[in-house]
Amino acid sequence: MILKCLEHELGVARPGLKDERARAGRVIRPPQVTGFITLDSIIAGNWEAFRSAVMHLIMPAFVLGYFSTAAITRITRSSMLDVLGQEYIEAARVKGVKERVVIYRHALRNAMIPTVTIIGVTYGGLLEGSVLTESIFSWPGLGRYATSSFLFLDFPAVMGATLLIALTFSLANLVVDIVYAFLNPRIGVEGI
Amino acid sequence: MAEQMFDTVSSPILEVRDLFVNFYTYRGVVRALNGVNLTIGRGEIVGLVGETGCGKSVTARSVLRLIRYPGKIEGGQILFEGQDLLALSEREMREFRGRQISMIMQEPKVSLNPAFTIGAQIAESIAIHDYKPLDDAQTEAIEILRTVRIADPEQVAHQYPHELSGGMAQRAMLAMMLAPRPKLLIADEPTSALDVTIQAQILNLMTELVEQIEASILLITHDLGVVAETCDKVAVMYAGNVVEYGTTEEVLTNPAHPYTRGLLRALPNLARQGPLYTIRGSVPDLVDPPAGCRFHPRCEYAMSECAVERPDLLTVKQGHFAACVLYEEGRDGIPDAAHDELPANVWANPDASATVGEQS
Amino acid sequence: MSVATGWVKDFQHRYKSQLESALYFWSYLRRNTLSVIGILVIFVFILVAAFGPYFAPYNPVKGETSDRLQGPSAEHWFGTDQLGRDIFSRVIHGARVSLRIAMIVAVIAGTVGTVVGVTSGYFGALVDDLLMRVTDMFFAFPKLVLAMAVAAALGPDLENVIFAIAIASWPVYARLARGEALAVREEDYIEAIRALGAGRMRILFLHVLPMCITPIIIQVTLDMGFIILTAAGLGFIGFGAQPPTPEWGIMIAEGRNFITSQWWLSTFPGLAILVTVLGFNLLGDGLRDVLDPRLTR
Amino acid sequence: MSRLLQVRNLKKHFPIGGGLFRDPTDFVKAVDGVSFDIEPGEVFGVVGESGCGKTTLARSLLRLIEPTGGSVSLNGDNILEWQGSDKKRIYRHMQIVFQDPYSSLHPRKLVKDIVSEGLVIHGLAERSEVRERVLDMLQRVGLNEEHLFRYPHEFSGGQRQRIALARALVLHPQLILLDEPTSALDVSVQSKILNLLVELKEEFGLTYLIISHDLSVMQYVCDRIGVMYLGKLVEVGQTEDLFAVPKHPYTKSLIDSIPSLDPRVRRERIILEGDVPSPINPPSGCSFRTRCPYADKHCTEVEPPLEAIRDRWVACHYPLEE
Repeated sequence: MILKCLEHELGVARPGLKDERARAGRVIRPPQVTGFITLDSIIAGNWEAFRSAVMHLIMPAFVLGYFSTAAITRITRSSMLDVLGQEYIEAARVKGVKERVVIYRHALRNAMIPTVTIIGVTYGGLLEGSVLTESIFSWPGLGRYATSSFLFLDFPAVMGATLLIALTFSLANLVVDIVYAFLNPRIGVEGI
Repeated sequence: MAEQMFDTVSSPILEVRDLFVNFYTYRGVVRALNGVNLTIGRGEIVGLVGETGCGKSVTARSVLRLIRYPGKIEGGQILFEGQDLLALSEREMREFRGRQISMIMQEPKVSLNPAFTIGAQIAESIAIHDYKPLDDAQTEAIEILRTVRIADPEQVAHQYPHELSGGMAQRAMLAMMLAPRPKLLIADEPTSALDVTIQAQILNLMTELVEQIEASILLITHDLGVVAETCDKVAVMYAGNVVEYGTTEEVLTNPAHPYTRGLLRALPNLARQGPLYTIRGSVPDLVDPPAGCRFHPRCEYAMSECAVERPDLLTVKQGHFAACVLYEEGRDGIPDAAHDELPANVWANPDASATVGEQS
Repeated sequence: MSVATGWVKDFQHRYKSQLESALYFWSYLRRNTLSVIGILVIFVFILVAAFGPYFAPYNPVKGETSDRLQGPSAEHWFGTDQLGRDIFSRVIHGARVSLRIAMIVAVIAGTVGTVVGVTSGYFGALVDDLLMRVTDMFFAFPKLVLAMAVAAALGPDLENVIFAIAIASWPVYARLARGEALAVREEDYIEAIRALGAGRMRILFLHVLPMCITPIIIQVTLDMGFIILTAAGLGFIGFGAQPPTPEWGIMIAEGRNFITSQWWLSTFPGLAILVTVLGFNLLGDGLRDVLDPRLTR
Repeated sequence: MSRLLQVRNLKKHFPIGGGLFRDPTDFVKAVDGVSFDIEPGEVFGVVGESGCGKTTLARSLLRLIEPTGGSVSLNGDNILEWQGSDKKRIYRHMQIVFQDPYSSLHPRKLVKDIVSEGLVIHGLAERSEVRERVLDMLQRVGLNEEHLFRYPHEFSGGQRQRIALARALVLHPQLILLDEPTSALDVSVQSKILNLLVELKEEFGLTYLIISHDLSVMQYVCDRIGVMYLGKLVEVGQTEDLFAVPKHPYTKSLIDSIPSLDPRVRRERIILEGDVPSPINPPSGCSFRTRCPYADKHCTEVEPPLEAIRDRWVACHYPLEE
């Protein structure tokens, strides 16, 4: 969700959206340092602007986050069910390990492996969710920028937005693959 | 009566009395254990043999109280040093698992957690019961790996289960489960997934280590040869009952229950004359098991009364029991015919053993 | 024995065995209350989509301007919109649009994805490399963005939306089917059929493919909700079906401007989406729990 | 004498570490130069531990995986040279029954379809005949009409193995490869299947090649046995002879490790130390030397060839004496 907030801010910082941003800010806008209004307002000590920025972010971010939480919960549930049926979970119980430890240490560590992969895919879900969410909340982000340029058939903008989204998505998947290798000791053998 | 069976061992470490376990599945109630009686003395190695689905593993898991939904222990007692495990709370039971009773499983490679190193898993097993920090346990874990004769313990401790061979993984499993020095080790088909040459190594190692810590073993297997080589006593299971119990020598050379006898005769043997003996019919569906003696539909010696009441374990000889009405007072027991066909007797024939002896 | 009596007997035996497996399946599914609710919801949804329009009280596209923006009442159960159209009738007609989109997309994307995936997984090597790189390219774009791009390029229209969503959805099935095929082709029973001398196409379509269908069906059921959601989303932002089509997404978008005073405009189509998607998700979860052997073990 | 099957120097090396644009870095020599003959009506057994290459050998013989080298001659024809539609002919003459009856039958097919598949593929029967032929074969393996329209999951392990046998036999092959035919079964079921195998052999005049790790089963059913270690045959001989007087130290240790059924005789025996070495980098010279109690310097340098001592073939520099 934090990543997502940054993502919104990134959209805000894109050139060409200045007008919209100006309209959005009724409070005094902090001087632009990073381009992220939340960060800029902290740097400037402008708490009113900070509060306003956060208040505007909180609903869209919540809606988006809620959307992907469902997918992650679901996949974690099914991989947990899968893992809990394995022999090594039985073996841990035989050792006298507490049930809490069995679940959160022995099982979750293994169940996380598929979950991490899904988080990467979910990131794509967040990006596309932003398209809808930003339209609903009139948040001037990349998603809405993409939508409006699609509607007006502004092809350079369409290509730019699509490529940026695809690139971000691919990078997220790369990060996931690296985390995956850390989590799964078998990666060397079964690797891609 | 089964009571007599418990008297044969002076101070048993484990007594299973009249244990009933059901599984509530969509097909109906699977009556998996139908009054199992079993006793294990201190320092004894008891074999529990039977075919797939006869309830060996269910018995083992009941002892550790690891039967979960849809299974349920419906009755009976499991006395460990006189204490009924079934009466304990889950927290009290945990003190017994690992420290008092431990278990190794059939597939060592899937019984070790793939996400942790071998060292960490053994260390955990030590740390739980000795209340030690994990780091101290790590060095101890390496020592324990050395005792199970792993050539390069420092290296193996840092490896993951998938990097080990089946034999090595079973050694690691033994190390992990014997680290807290339990009083009883349950070995559930410990060598079925391994090669014959590795099987011999593991069985030797297991009996040796257990002797050192003066523990007992409940060895679950379907291989009568393994029983003959390692066990002091043997209990034969059929469809949820222990049908025969006695010293290994008695049971294998002089089987009393018709099922045990059939099983032994069905083994391929050296004599190689004509077709093998087969037990007619097949294993019953435990959703709807036969009434009375569960073996009676397949039994050569079945009588009308066999279909009525489940026979108790009756004394065949001092220390040898069979759950068969043939051994009620006033009856002669199983006819002695076909006794010579038993492979144990074939194997023991002087010519065969002579050649083997000479070679070694 | 003559062949004819043989066939009669065969029929009885066959019937018995298949009835048993159907009953087994149902007895498992029935225990899961939520999936039964899912089935009921979907059943009602399909009934409404199929027959609803014949019973809808008003014309969904033409309204009486005198009746505009009326709250729910006995005449207009769900109220009327800014053009005086009956929302209840529009929601009913919208079900037909949604069902059509969901069905066609599921069939196209499911078939294309399965065939590509199974072929890729079974043949492996170069075929696999080639097909999977193509799939990966589609995967690099989030589904909705890709669907938007396709819809934008083709022009907003219901047919194009269906096509766009199908293009965005098939890679998931391709990857799923490939994974299954990779596992299935190593199975002994496939080896056994090769040992009978069967050709590759025979093995692929008669033996490998049927084994890959189950997870695809589960995934399609789970995705049905998502497809309806995507279609509504596209309609909402203006890429999908065009007004005055009674499409749920468009209805929400149109009602958006009145949300603070005339809540019923957006709420009822929104509820329709919620209930339908939930129904498909519940059934999908239930099916997975029953059919996925990893979970029933 | 007419040989049914003549295998010469058969090799299967699996490349590892290779990719689309990379050459393989190494090879797993799963089968590395195996030669043997099988005569019509014979039961030939191949024993060895897991990973010794016996399963790869079976699959290479049937070209389910293509061998890297060598020749397999069936009735004098090298079947490795058969291409295209000829290749299909292999399977009319040679059939295989797999180890695990739980995984070797297609779970979604009816028994009727499983058994008739071969007839349909080879076009051996008219449509109207198929049912009859399938039923006939099912009856010969001990099943009946009501089993025709059942799914594999409705059967026990023994019955499934019967179905697998029917599937192979319906083509009337000359040679049947049995890959661990009873190791997934219980003792009481095993005896029934072994008896059935013997009966069917008589009835159809079959020849068997049995692959197994279970020595007691092998000595019961086989006429001749070959012992495999790390992709090579190390000893071949008549069953009784081989069991009475093993000449290769590996054969001896295998026989020693069968647990004796007589609890009164707990023998002293050679227990092999260590695991089977990796077939990627097998030991130099004799591949068994790392676990052999009699190995010396000569064994590390020179690989012993499989040589005949009367009717026994042994690959050892120092074969055991009687």
